[in-house]
Parts: sequence; C-alpha cells; structure tokens
Amino acid sequence: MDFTITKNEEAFRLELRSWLEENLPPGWLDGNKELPKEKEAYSQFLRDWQRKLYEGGWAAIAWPKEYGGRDATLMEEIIYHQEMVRIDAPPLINYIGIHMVGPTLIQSGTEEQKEKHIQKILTGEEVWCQGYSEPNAGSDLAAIQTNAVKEGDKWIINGQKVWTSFGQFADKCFLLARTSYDREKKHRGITAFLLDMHQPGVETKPIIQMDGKQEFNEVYLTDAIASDADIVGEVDKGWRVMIALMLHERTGIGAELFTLEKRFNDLVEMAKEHEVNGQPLLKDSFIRQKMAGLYARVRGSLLNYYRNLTITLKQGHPGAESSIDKLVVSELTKEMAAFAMSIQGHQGVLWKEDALIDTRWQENFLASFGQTIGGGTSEVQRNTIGERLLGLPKDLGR
Amino acid sequence: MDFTITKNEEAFRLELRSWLEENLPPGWLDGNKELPKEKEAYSQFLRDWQRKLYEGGWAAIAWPKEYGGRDATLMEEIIYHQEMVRIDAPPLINYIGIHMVGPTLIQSGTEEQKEKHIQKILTGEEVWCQGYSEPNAGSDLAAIQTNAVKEGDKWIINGQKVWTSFGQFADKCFLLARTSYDREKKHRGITAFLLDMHQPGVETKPIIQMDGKQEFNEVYLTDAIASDADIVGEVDKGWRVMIALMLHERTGIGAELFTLEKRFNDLVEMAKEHEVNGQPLLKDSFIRQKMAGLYARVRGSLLNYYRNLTITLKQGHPGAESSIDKLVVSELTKEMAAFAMSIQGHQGVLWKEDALIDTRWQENFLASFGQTIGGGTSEVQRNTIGERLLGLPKDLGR
Amino acid sequence: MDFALSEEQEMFRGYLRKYLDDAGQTKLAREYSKGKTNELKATLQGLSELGATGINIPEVYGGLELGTLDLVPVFEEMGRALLPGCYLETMGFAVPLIKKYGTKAQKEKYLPEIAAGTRSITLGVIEPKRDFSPYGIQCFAGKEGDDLVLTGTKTLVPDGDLADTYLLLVRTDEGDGQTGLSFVFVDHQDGAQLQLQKCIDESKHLVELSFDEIKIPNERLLGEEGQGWTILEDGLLYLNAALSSMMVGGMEKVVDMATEYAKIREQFGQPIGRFQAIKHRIVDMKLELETARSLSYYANWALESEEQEREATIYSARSFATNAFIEVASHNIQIHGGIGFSEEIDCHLFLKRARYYESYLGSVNYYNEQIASGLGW
Amino acid sequence: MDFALSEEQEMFRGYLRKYLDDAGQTKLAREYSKGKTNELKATLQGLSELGATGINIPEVYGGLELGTLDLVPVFEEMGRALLPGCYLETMGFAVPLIKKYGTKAQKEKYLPEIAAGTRSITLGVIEPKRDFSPYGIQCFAGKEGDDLVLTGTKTLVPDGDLADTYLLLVRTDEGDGQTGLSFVFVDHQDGAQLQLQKCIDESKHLVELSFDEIKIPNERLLGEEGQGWTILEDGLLYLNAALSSMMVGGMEKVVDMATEYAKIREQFGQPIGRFQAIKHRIVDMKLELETARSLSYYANWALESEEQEREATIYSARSFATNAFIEVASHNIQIHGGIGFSEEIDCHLFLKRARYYESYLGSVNYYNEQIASGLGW
Repeated sequence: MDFTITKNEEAFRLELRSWLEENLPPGWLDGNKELPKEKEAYSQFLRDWQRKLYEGGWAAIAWPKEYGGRDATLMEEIIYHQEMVRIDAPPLINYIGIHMVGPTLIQSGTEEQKEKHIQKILTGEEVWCQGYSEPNAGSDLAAIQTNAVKEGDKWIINGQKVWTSFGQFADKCFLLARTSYDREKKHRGITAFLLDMHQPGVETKPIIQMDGKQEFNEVYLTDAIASDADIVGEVDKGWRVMIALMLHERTGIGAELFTLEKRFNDLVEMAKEHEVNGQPLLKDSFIRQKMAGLYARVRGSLLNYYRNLTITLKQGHPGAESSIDKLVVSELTKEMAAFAMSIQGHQGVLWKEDALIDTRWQENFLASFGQTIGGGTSEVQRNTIGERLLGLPKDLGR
Repeated sequence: MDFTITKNEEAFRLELRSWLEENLPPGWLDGNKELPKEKEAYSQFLRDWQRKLYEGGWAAIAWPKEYGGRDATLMEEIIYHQEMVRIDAPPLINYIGIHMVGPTLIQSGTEEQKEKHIQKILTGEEVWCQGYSEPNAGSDLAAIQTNAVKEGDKWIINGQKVWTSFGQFADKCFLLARTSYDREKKHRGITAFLLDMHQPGVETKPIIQMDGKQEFNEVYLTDAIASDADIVGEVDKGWRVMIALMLHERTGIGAELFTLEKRFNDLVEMAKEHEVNGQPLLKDSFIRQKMAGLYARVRGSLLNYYRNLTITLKQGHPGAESSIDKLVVSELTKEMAAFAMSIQGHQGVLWKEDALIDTRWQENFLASFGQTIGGGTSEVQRNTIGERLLGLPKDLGR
Repeated sequence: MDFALSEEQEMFRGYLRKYLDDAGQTKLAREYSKGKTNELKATLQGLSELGATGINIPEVYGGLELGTLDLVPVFEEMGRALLPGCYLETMGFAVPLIKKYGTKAQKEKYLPEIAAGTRSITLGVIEPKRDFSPYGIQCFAGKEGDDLVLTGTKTLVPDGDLADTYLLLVRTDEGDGQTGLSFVFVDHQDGAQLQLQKCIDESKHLVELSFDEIKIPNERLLGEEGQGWTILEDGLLYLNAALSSMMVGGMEKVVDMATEYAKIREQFGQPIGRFQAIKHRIVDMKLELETARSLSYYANWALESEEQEREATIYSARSFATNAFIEVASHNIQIHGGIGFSEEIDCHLFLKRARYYESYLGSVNYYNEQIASGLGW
Repeated sequence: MDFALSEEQEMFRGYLRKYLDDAGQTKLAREYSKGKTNELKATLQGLSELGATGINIPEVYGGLELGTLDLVPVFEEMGRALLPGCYLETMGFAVPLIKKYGTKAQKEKYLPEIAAGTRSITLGVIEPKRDFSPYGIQCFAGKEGDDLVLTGTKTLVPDGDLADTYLLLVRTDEGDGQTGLSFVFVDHQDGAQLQLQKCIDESKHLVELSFDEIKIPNERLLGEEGQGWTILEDGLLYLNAALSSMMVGGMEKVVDMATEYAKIREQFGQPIGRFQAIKHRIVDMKLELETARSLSYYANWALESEEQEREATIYSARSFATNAFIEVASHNIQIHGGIGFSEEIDCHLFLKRARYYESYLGSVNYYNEQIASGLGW
C-alpha cells in the first residue's frame, strides 16, 4: 500500500496548475465562472477553451504523443481530473471526441479516418456527440431500431436518437445503427458510423430537463447519409466497437468522484457558515451525525475508486468494478444533494437569485436525478455488478 | 368514518375480560407468566388452557354456534385478539385447529370429518399442525414433492416437511401431498389430507432456531397412511382447499399488530426508565426522533389494518391488502427490535439472566428474523401486492 | 368500526376528480408557473360552485356546515392535481381560526366571501433569513390610536399573488419571545408591497410582502392580543391534518403514474414492472401511500374528536407523509428513467411540490419533537 | 499509487485461510460457545507459530517487527472465522500501548510471551450498569506503600476466560471526571474473581471480573498515572482500525455465503439469485463490503502515517463497518430464508457478532461525533 505521489507526478500537477493559472478565461480565478447563456456564444466560448488546451498541449493527455497527446499515465489522468475539478475549469465541449472517439479511432480507425478527424478533435474544430439511446432502447440499448441501408455506395440512415449530449453543438456523431437483424442476439447487426451532423437529414431538438437545463437532444435522422469510409470496424460488428469505446473512458468516473468530494467540502463550509436559531448548522447534533456518515461514505467511495484503479493498473484494463464506482457516486451524489436541500429548511425552497444561500444546492439536487439514470441506470449497474462481478445468474428475458 | 365501539362490542369485551381475570392460570395476572420448560409439561399446560377456554365458551368464537362457537363478528374477533394480547394470555396450542382446520372442515368437510374432529379441536384433544413447506418448496410452495400413492383403500405417503409449527405436540396434521404431476401447472395434482400424527410412518424432529427456541419441526413421512375419508375436498384439488383455509385465518395478523403496539408501548417505558449518562434514554434527541417516527409507523400500520378490515367488512371477504399488513408488521417488528437492541448500548449484548434490563428485547430481536420469512417471505408478499393489488406483471418463470 | 370515507364523501371526490380531469389536472399548475391564471381562476370558481369553499363554514355564513372529514376529498384531489392557490391556508387554517377566535364582525366580513369563493386568505409567518420560531417574528405592529401601524417583511407567503387577504403573525409588543405575538388580517388593498420570489417548485408562487408603516384598524387583530403563537399552534393542527391529505393526494397520483408506466414501458422485451427491482419498489411506494393515507384520515378525524393523542396523531400524519411524499416522488422519476428526468412528464412537478412542503411551517424534526412532547415523553 | 495489500500480505492471508479452513473455520467458535477450548487453543498456538502473534512486536522481543498493515490479513481472516480469543485486544490494543507507554520491564515481561503465543491480554473498561465514559469508571486502585489495592468490578471483559492478563482502566484518584484514571495490568494469578456472563453472541465469552482489595505492585501502571483516558483514546485508534478489519473479514464471508446460496438455491425453477430482489440486495451488500474494506485498509495505513485526518479516517472505518456488518448479516439471513433462521447454518453467528461489536467501546453515534470533532467541526 503506497499512497505517495512520485516526483514526476507532482511535477506534472504543478506544471498543469501553473498553466491553468495563466490560461484560464479572464476572471475565472477570481470567481467569475459564468458561461455565456446564448447557445452560439456558449459553444464558441467552450471551443475557444478547447483550442487553448490544445495549444498548451493539455487537450488529450492520454493520447499517444504521435497523435498530439502526452502518453499520460493513469495517475497523470487522475491528477488532471483532480486539478480541473479543483479549479472548477470550464467543461470540455469535446469530451466525447477527446475521451472516447479519438482513442477509438487511434486504436482501430482506418488511416483515412485518423487523418480526417484526429487533429480536428484535438483542436475542437470537430465537436462530437454519441448517437446511442432511442425512445425504445434505453437500458435495453441493443434494441435500437435506427437503421442504415446500403444504396449504391451510400448508407441511408433513418431513425431517432434521444439523450444525445452535446448534440446541439456537435459537428460529428458516433452513431449506432442497425444494419441487420438477429432475432436471438439483438446486439448483432449493429454498425458504428461516423456521421456528419451538418447535413439535411439530421435534425436536433433540445430536451428540456426537470432542472430547466437543455443538455440533451433528440436527433432525428431522415435519409441521413454516410459512406463506407465512415464505418468504424466492420459492418454488423458495431457493438464491440462501442464497448471498446466505453472502456477508453477509463478515468471519467474519477472526475465525478472528485466533484462529489468537492461538493462535500463545500457542504461542510455551508454548514459552518449558515445559522439556524443562532447556531451554525454544523453544531446541530443531527447534522453532525449525518455529515459524519456522509464523510465516511464520500471518503469510502474515493478509496474504492483508488482501489479499483490499482486493479486497473495491475491488470492493464478496467473491470466491472467501474460499475461500483458509477453506482456509488451517483447514488451518493443524489443523497447528499437531497440532504443539502433539507438542512436549509423552508427557506431552502427559494431558487435562483432569491436563493437563501447559493442556488447551486438546489441545482445539484435537481440535476442529481439524472445521474442515477444517465450512462446506465442504477438498476443496470446492479445487474452488471451482480452478474459480472459476483457471477449471479442473468435475469430471465435478458 | 366511525371509530366508536358499539354497546354490544363493549359488553363482549367486558365479558371476556372478566372471564379472563377469573380463569387465567394461577398467578398469571400477578406477572408469573413462565411456561413449563419441559415439552410434555408445556404441552399439558397449554392443553389445559385450551380446555378451559372451551369450557368457558371462548375457544373458537368465530365458529357457528351449532359447532360450539359464538358466531362472533369480525369486530368481536378483533376485540378478542386485543384482550388476549393486552393480558399476554398463554399461547393457543391449537391455533391451527381453531383458526384454520376447524373452519375449513365446517365449510367443506364431510359429515364424517366434522363428527370426527370438530369437537376435539374445540376441546384441545386434537392439536393440529400444518404440513406445507418442504426443503425444496419454500416460497415456491407448489413445488412440493411429498407424494401420496393409492394402494388398495389406503394412501401411502412419503416425503419430508419442514417448518411445521406445533408439530412436536400435534395429534393431527393438515397435510399437502402430491397425487399427480402437471408439468405446466405445478399447483395442480396436490391433495389435502387429514393425517394422523400418531403412527409409525410419522417422525418429527425439532429445528433449533437461531434464538435457541424449537418452535418448528421437520416431519419425516415414511409410508405414512391415510384413507380416502381423510381427504378434504377432491383428490388433486388440494391447492384450492389450502387457499380457502388460509382465508379463514382472517384476523390472525391483528394479533401480531396488537403485539407490535404493545411492544412499542413497552419500549417507551423502557426508554423512560433506563438512563445513560444520567439521563433517561427518551430524553436523548436521537432517540426521541426515532421513537416519534416509530410511533407514526406503528400507529399507521394499525390504522392500515383497520382500514383493510373495513374493506373486508364491506366486501365480505379479505383481499390482497392482508399482504400489506403482513409485510408491514413483520418488517416493522424487525426494525423496532433492532432499535431496542441498539439503544441499550454495549451492555445490551448481555443475555438471559445477565441481561441489562430485560432479556425479551434480545429475544424479540432474534425472533424477529423469523417473521419476515415465515408465513411467506417479505419478497413473496411484495410479489403478491404488486401482482394482485397493483396489477403488475408476474415474474418470468413464475 | 368504519374506517373509510363515507359514500357521500367518495361521491364528492368523484365529482371533483371528474371536474379537475376536465380542467386538465396538472395543466393548470403548468400554466400558473408561466404566470397564466385565467383558466385557473375559472376552475377555482367552479370548485367553489361545487361547494368546495363552503364545507367547513356555518350555514349562517353561506357555508355547508359540514365536518373537517368532508374536506379530505378536496385536499386529496387538489394535491393530486397540484392545484395552485391558497385553498389549504384558507380552509385549513384561516376558516377554523376565524370560527374559533374571530369576532362577529370578522366572521361576517370573511366567511361569506370565502364560502362564495370570492375571497381567499393566505398566511404570512416566516421572515427573510429568519427561522420558524417566535424569535423569528420581528414584523412590528405598533399602536397608534385605534390603528395598528405595520412595519416589516414576510417572506415565502404561499400563492400570495392570488390571495385577497393575508393572515400575518406579527409582534405587537417589544421582546422576542413567544409572548407579544398576535395575528392580524391585512387585506390586499391595504397597500402591502408584493414581490414574487422564485421557488424551486415553479408551480408554487411565493411572495415577499413588505409593510412600510401600513395602517390597519385595531379590529383586524384575530383573537386576543399577545396570543399569536398559541393561536398559531392551534391552527397548525388544522393545517397539518389538511396538508397531510394534500400530500396523500399527490402521492396517490405518483404511485398511479409509476404503476401504469411500469405496465406499458417495455425493455428487454418485458414490461419493466416485471423486474422485481421495479415491482418491489412500487410496492414499497404503495405501502408508504397507504400508511400516509391511514394516518391522514385519522388525523382529520381526530381534529374534531377528543382523541387523547390528538397532537401526536396529527403530527405523525404530517411527519410521515412529508418523508413519504419525497420518497415516492423520487422513486417515480427513477422508474420513469430518462423521460422522468425531462420537463415534459409530470414526475418532477410532484418531487418539487414534495420538497416545497418538506419544512413548510416546521421541519420533520420539529414535528417529530412535537409528537414526542405531545405524548408527554 | 498502490492501494492494495502487498503480495506478501496476500500470500500470508492465503496461509491463514488455509490453516483456518483446516481447523474448520467457524467450528471453533461453535465449540467455544459450548465451553470446549482444546482445539481452539491448539489453533491459536498454531497461528502463533505462523507468526500471527509477533507481527507488530519488535525483533528484540521476539517479534517480526512488521507494520500495522501486516496485521490486516490476520484480523480479516479471524473475523471471517469468528475465531474466539482476545487477539484483537492483545495485538490491536495492548501491544501498541505497551510499545508506546510501557516501561522496559513491562516490555520485557509481556512482549516476548505475546510473540510466542503464551500470553494474551484482554481489556477491562466497562463497569456493571455504567456507561462508556470517564464517569463510568469507578473501580478504585488506592495506594498502599509500593502497592496498589484494587477494588471494584469490570464487566463485559471479552474472552476473559482465555486471557492471561487484563488491562484495566481504573481510578487512581478521587473524583469522577476524566482525570485521575490510569491503566493497570492485572495478571490472571493476581486473584480476580471471574464470572462468565451470558452474551447474545454465544461464541463470545464475556466475563465479569471482581476485585476485592487485590494487591498489585505499583509498577503495573501503564504509562503515567492519571493519564488513563488519554491512553485509552490513543489505544482506541489502534483498536478500531483493527476492529474494522475484523468486521470486514466477517462481512466478506457473509457476502460470499449469500452469493453462493443464491446461485444454488432454486425456487420457481430458478436459482434465486436470478430474481432482482435477491440479486440487487446482494450487490448492495457487496458495495457495503467493498466500501468498508477500502475504509479499513486506509485506516490501518493511516495509523502509521501522518495523515491529517487520522482520527476521522479511523473512526469512519469503524462507524461505517459497524453499520454495514449488521446490515449485510441481517440480509444474509433473509436471503437464506427458513434455513437462515435455523441454528444449523452460520448466518446467525455473524449477525450476533455484528451486534456484539455494535457499541463495543463506543456506539456508532459516539464515533460519528469523534469524526466530527476530529475534523474540527
């Protein structure tokens, strides 16, 4: 057991930290972290930030050097996430391009695909989204119905995708479509396409969330077109490509855990500062007890993550343990956000500029309901853990 | 809505109460509620009590007058349970005879069966048990394998039953055995027998429970014998007889709820009297909060019961709501017993004559684990409620 | 023993359900959250014509002179529809207090208009950044001849933009303890400044009311001067019995939604209600609902009874229903999956309402403590 | 970053597991509960030969001079087997305190014998019907020349019938506060009266120790006189890190049992692990286990580190594991159904052990409060 950070790792942290201090958007370090409200301006702001990361060599640290990355170690990736969360850096608009599509193309794309996309993913010229879920294919992703039919040298794609994040900004979509149908094994017959979003057959429509935000989209595909050159891997073998793609996002959950930790620390500060009946919340014995319990669980979930990371480091690839991290961080985030609401008492229902303390608690609370659904519901995670990690039998019908 | 008790009901209560005061075993009212430890003496003590109830006309109040009952109303049955719990009356050794087998025979037994058993059930001469569960048929009761084969004019029965309560005392057993096999519908082909326990082919062996008690038995059937005259209903139609039999036990859950209420009140007293750090437990704010929550839930579960009873009164028969009562009372009993353990602190692990306060809290705690398993596990209850009350689809494979 | 609403009460519920179905159920709340109130006002007037606003008002003041139990179907159905407005505060707080503490003049002024549906009364207790406790009340009503001069601010006044009258808890005497507090009626016309406040529950309008030396006549005092906190505690019995019913109505709708969705939504070739993770959770939601309902029925019955444990009974209903409503509303979102997280489906409206009520005039801990002290612990 | 036990530690665990498998795992606990100790004593001696009792003892005293992390596999495996004896108290409390506070003579007397497995030390803190607090300590050790004269009673002394020495917290000065308390060693031969106490966990023997003017020499004091409570608090850091590991070992076995049973037990023609009600519950148990394990590893690591939040870290492990152990042990019974309620299957042994540890030297609330104060809240 060894929790020390090597000198190289520490140097990496300091290098990144000082680069961030110099290059974050103006005013960011002083607390002015407002992003533009209007869609175009928002997109431009984040593309600029992505470009800046690229220019500083910080856009895709895990990529091989030859493709513009840094060949970062797993630990450096962790440090990267920690620093980004610490400074509350602007979101990465090309998260999907950098963390998923890029590595997939580097590993198994054609030379043509690499040449066409890799550099643009890095610079943010090509912002990517993923086209997976459909109205009737949520937890049961293999049930997708969007189909691609070969006509001449083109594939004609029709169908509807939902919950497409970044869809409203994206230039390209990593799309799963059905190219044949196997009654028994629905996940066969799915093909992965690199789809151009800027074409007449593609239309996006934002989904308004329960927290008022619009982070997801419906994507309507009406005779959208792709070519053979846009297929990743083989026709009908897209499921495997998608699984490999998800495994490339090997440290994403870390960022969520560090965010959880940061929020917990913020919650402690809030409970120290906010008073009820002339006494800071944190002096109330109920709140102390509950917060001590949360401390243990937040700490435990981070430690689980480090332990799973150790397994990944040793065996060279992540295992089903990542479902544990996902399940724990999302459920705990939800519970903590609910608690942060409760302790503000009735005045805690005030919202936005009228909020009692800080509207982010309310925002986190509402947003937290998405976390136990998106990226695989908690129910799906439990099945995965039960079946893959514990070897329990599969559900009937699945 | 009307919670008043009619004059007749009040008179019934007072009549029972004064009868009890005169007829309870000597010393009972003064708190000497120890039952004999030794099996034979225990059995005799309870058979004597059963006989006394019979002589007083209190053995089977819900039975028709012509069979020795009182034609008691549902409300009178409730009052009966309340009074028995209030005074902590000795257990009814022939509970199964009185509440289940007797009413079933009265309703659908042959004249011969009635003549043979009814009177003896009342007096306690015939103590009954039920032979349902088997090692491989627990929640899946229809999977029973004990089989009965007709040879000449006799049925030869072989197999093993488990979790047979009162089996160690019983003279008779209401037994389910397989007489034919339907691959698709396992609950077909089961027949209900009235089996004599006093024969060479029947052997009982007590099961030692985790709380050290021996309330259940394994029953081994080796060429046990019954006759056609011992069959209730028709051959292969025993499942239906068993369901009808269970519906006869229409108020049994009431006794459990009244016991829960009584224990809660005892818990309040304990928390008032027992001090930690010089202060009664009940003055500790955690304990107050938790107890207030328990108060609400105990109260709520009783009120649920009364509401379900109102439905039963109106529609003339109990519905699937009784699964709600069963689920709630068993889970709540378990939680409350665990809480009673916790608040005693480390000294609460002392046991029997060394117990800090009263060993019954520890006993209740251990026994409570049987309540969410016996009589249909909580999981089975949830399925019943989900499927029968809410109309949700059945599990695959069931 | 008859632990059920009467046939008449159930029939009345049927009318209300039908009427609110026709009005679009939660559609009114959704429009209200956008500031549209035309249809809402017409619906409220219609409910009044159905008798909803006269139930607990004596006949002599134009009411139906029925019991508090007769209000239960209305609260439940309103809760189910998340119907905006201050019916809860008017019928579940102001009316019983006016009947008990009001002067003849006050009764004559307020009760007939309430019964007719032309006046609604909301409640101003909490003040900005102050707690729900006697010390939190600093709004001051000083005497000036036959008048009271009111200065201060009330916050989180529910649906204050729809109300015609505000029943305010103010300080009529120096000090900051429990004594010296009084209730006063302030009418909309008296000149309070209204400022809408944003609420996490968009279909609930909250208002900040500011008073800058507003003069009102002395006879606007409700009950004895200085007895405000005691009157509040009395009123909270009524309010919380009513609120429990309102939450039960919301919970019922939530459990219905989850059940129906689990029957029709298919994944892996099965209705999701076949999976025990979903099925058993819905069953647990149903248990929460039925327990809350039993407690709330009994609480409303206890209001007019001499039930020994009256306070504990009513506050158990409040405390249990509060947690249960949050719980079932949260599960409902998860069961709906992605669509449950969208604005389009009603799931979130119920969650937000559940959170809105969580600490309304007292937190769950507060009411648990009231149960404990009510039982003499 | 390497957050795992080392290969050597895992290898050592392997030996221990194999050894305890051969010894029948919980069979020893079951026999101990019937008063049979022969096999147990042989097994304990064997463990000692494997090195278990020398791990944290300096080489100069016959130990292996390894780190606290090297104890983790032993605690986990003992927890898994519910192995009777006071290894926890000896290695997880007495040894670190003797190393830190003991005189040279004390070290020479106790450490070599502990390392050799010929002496075990248990702990006497609690007194009959008194609380776990400085005020609860009333056992008195008065000075008489070079001796201390001990009078009083200690209760719930764990496995006191197996121990050779008792480390007792006693009052050496009048008063009832935190000052005036001291630790003293009392050996079995000194003449305390032992009385076995019945425990809900039958495989745990508790003992009441009575002292009626027992004379022990002054040099039996551990550490400075009057510093007993401070020394206790120091020792509790070690004890609770160790106890967390012990509970993790028990939890691991429980989760294994539930998982294996769910794979083989069939109902409705299916292994019950196929039903989500069972499957998901086992998954939740697994999460509890893994979180407890992460926390306990880190707690044991933190013991020898200068981790800022050392106390909070260790007490989080204790507090979390305590609740988690009770929870998984309870679920395990339910998953096993009827047979889980029988004495025959081990399920109940783990539940009872979990309850035994629940408030051992401090309740969960106590340790949560320690976390809070440890973090400066």
